[in-house]
Amino acid sequence: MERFVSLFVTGVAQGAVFAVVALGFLLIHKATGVINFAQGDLVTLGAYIAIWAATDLELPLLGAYAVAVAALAAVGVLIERFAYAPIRDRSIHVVVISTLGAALVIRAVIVLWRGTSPTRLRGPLGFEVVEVLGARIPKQNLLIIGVTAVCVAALWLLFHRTQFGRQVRALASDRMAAQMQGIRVARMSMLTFGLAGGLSALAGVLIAPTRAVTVDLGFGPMLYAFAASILGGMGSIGGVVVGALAIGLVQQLGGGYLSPDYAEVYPFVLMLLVIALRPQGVLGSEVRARL
Amino acid sequence: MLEVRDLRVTYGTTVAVDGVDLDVGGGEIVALLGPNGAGKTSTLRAISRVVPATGTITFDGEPVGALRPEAVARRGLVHVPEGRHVFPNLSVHENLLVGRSARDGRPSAFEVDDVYDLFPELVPLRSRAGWALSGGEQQMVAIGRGLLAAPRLLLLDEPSLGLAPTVVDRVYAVLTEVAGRVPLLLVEQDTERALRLAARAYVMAAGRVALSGPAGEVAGRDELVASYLGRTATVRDGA
Amino acid sequence: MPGSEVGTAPVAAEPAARPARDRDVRPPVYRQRQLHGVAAVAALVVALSLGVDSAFGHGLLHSWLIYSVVGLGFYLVFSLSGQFAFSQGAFVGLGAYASVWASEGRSFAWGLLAAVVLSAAVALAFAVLVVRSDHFYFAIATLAFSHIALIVFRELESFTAPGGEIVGIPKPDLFGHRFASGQDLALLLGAFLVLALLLTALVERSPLRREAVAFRDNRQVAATVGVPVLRLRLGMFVLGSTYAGVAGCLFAHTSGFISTESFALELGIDIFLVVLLGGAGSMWGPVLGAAFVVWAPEQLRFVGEYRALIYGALLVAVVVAFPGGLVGLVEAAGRWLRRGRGAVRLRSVGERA
Amino acid sequence: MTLRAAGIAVHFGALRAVDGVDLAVGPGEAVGMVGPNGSGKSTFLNAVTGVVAARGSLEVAGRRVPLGRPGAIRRAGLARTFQSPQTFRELTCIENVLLADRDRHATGLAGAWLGRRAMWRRERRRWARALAALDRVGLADRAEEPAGLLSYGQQRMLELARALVGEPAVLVADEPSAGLDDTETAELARLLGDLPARGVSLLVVDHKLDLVEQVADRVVVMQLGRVIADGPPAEVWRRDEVVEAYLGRRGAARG
Repeated sequence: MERFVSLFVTGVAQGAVFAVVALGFLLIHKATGVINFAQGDLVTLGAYIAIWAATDLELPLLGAYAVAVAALAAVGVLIERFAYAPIRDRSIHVVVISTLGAALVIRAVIVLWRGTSPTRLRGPLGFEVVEVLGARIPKQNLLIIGVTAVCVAALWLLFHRTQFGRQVRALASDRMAAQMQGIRVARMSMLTFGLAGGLSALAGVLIAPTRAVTVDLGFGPMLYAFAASILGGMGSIGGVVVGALAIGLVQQLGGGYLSPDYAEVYPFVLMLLVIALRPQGVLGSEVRARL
Repeated sequence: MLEVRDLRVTYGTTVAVDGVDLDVGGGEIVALLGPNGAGKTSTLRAISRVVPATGTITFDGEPVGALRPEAVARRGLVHVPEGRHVFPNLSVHENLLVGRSARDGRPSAFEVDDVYDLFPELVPLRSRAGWALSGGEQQMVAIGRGLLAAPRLLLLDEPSLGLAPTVVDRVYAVLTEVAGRVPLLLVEQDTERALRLAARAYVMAAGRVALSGPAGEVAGRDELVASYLGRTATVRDGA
Repeated sequence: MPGSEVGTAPVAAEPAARPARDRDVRPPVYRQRQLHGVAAVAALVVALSLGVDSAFGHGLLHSWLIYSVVGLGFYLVFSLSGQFAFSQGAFVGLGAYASVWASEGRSFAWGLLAAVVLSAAVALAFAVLVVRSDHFYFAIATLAFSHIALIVFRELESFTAPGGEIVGIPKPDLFGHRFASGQDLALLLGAFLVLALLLTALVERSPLRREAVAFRDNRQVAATVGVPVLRLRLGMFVLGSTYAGVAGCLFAHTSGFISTESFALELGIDIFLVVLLGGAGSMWGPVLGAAFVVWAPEQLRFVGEYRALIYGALLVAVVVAFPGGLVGLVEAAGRWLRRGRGAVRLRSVGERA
Repeated sequence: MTLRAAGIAVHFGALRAVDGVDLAVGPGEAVGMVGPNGSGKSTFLNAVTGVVAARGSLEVAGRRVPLGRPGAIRRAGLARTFQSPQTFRELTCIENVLLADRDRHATGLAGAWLGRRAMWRRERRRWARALAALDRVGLADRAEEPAGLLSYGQQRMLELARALVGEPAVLVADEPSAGLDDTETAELARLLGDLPARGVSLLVVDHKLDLVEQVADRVVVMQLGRVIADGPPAEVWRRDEVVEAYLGRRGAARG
């Protein structure tokens, strides 16, 4: 039982981080139709900026987090300006490759700036644990789950209860009609890239305390976020969150009860099965990707 | 209010609009008629800048020919497109709210509640998603969304397209009701209804204006029927 | 030459279908000179393998030849039939491990055979599994596939080795000859590249090319005119992935050392660079692109650790500013030269008038 | 029957674009289909050519063909052209036509690598047929130019050549005259008018009623996803429901 509870909570926490990454990715995809392959490296960069702000600038941890989120929002806007806006009307292949190039640049910058040796980022709760049904759960995991829940709720409200959110969704479903309604598409696209950058940084600072921080930190979460989006049918916030939690749980429970060597594989096997059997996603109805 | 001079739209090597001049005065209802492929929709799209065109377009004394489509909409030149283009993933209510994006601080003659008064059919559908609406309901949402943008001129593209006659009656009843408050440039295949609503009309054939004048006069001309039945040659001779 | 009999053959006897005026019956695509190009590459490889005398130079030459084969395969999958696949690097790895596994205690030929069979079979099984997915879903599925493959290489020790690291792989031997020297290896790899080019050229000079291009441009319309889109899609994917498998086999036996690192994301990025930098519009693109990807880092050595940064920026710059890649630049230069000559002629006509 | 479609229905969400349409076209028959914009004509064509998912049943040249399989439908003998011409711009004109040839022998890898001799032999015949098809629409001179360089009207003609190359049992043309000028339309009418005599049945959707009258012996009128009239043109134009739905009351005066 303890083992199950422990694996379950870890799975939910990991899934929650994937959900935050996936939401950023979904945001850009919905507003612009683009798949942003730089999302993973934005997560990594966010964690490194937080480490820099906490150690070199000696800011308090929450201040460091805020710096990371703000900086990554700016980086998101830069990517939009340099790697997306100039080629918006070109083939989707070109746009995807351009985001890949942006990912490569970010990765190179991180290596130049912080080197390749692994570092750590403290969590605000240190290594404290709490006992739940006999299982020792790191408080960081509960923090991740809590922050993600708040974040998802805030995003949901933003999308469904504000004019900005309605405009993003309008833009996502019909670009031309959105323009005819006076929605400023260029500004919206910058804003969504910025918001997605901030979300990546948040995912970075949440996940960094649970593992060693290397330049590959964000790559796995990005892949799982892709998988989560596919499970969720590339559609709603709810679908993506459910998909991400499923990914986290499959990974942890599979790793715990089957073979830990292949823990990383199970989510992708699940995803490939979904693609094979129900290409529009478990919860999705219709796919409107531009790729 | 709206002045279009020598408008040309080409797709590749096809000339869709071939030197059209067109005026809409303040408070006027103008119909733009003609058969399929005559260039009506392209003319409208060129005015709202969603397709590239040459020529000059002046709105309220200001040139708008170089603006982005969203900027044109924000000046109050609002386009209700052919095929309605209701946002499929937004509810009826949200579609209407998005319509307010183009106001840019202008006072609006219509608020969301006014649209529900005009189209009481939409009230029970408030939270239904756009994709789940029938064609007629979508047309009502599209018109309502256009009215909420505080339009100074509403460009309406084929509001009767693909709708059952009773629904067309409803849509035209509402258009008649708002006609006094919002100037309209109406593209329509249903000649008769359009001419009943409009004060003036232009008839297009093969990318050019073949005929124009007060609605009553246009309705009496044989060229109108001829252009609809594909006898474009007759129209050109007359033009 | 397979196509040589065409020029002299008479028009097929179908009186009703006979066009009004007499004309040559060869479609223009079959008039292209791919086979001359293949011969030129073969000559270049021989010249380089004889001319290069340093181990370092041979290393670069080997990398170029292997990258070219991988790139050619990706040309078939990505450029010609428009399938956005991240799996090419994984198939290089699969070929590498399969060939080491099968050739252990046996000859290189067994390894090569295993690489071909296994990469083709796995590619087919994967493509059939995800056949209902399109575009973005397919891209993500291939990304997941390559991630799974890497983990399997690392963990499935009975097939690979502990941690996926294998050292001391013997140099290839064929027909009783062991290709141990740099020069021998260059000639062997060159032979494989020429074979790959030849097979690609034959596809380019066949109805398959037009069907692949039609499929890439608009698969729905292609289906309505009767192009067998499913067969085409699976066939091109399997073919291109098999090229990658063969290249992996060659890589393992040339370098003598493989680890999962060799087939990680960096390889995937390099493959994109090879095809895009070279120019996705032509089968010569990957050959030029591979030369650049192998040669440029050595020239960029003085920039040291900024290399990766420059690479990424280059990738963005190429797709933004030079969509045609190196081949496009060469063609543009050719057009410019021709136009220059044309302009001179025009002017002289004007003077006379 | 050359083409028999029964109970064809297409739904987009709550919208019934095509609502149970039955249509049969006999051998050598030419049928025109008209109706207001948005009445479901194009969607019906997309359904019977397999481009959109639909319910119902389909028979081409006396054989049952599953819906939703565009390739199988084309190979069974139903060819089509599109509302806006869909040519492959990067391929040459003749390659565009070659794609649609019914003889598919030696077009795969086996032909490219092993059966080169058979491939060339077949290809020469395909080439001659394609050239003849291009000649019929007046494009033989442009055979080796990329289709992207053609004018709009020529692209329509190229599409027609591509549809006709395999001697299909039935040609389905979606607004073939859209965007054509008068001389081009006349040429098109001549080409389409010749088809029934050559054994190709015709189903043509168009807004130019002149053209429809000229080529079709029977007219089907659609409205709101259903067939509301079916018969000889002169008779159909006089029916009240057709006048109401399509021509407008004034249009009736002309008859």
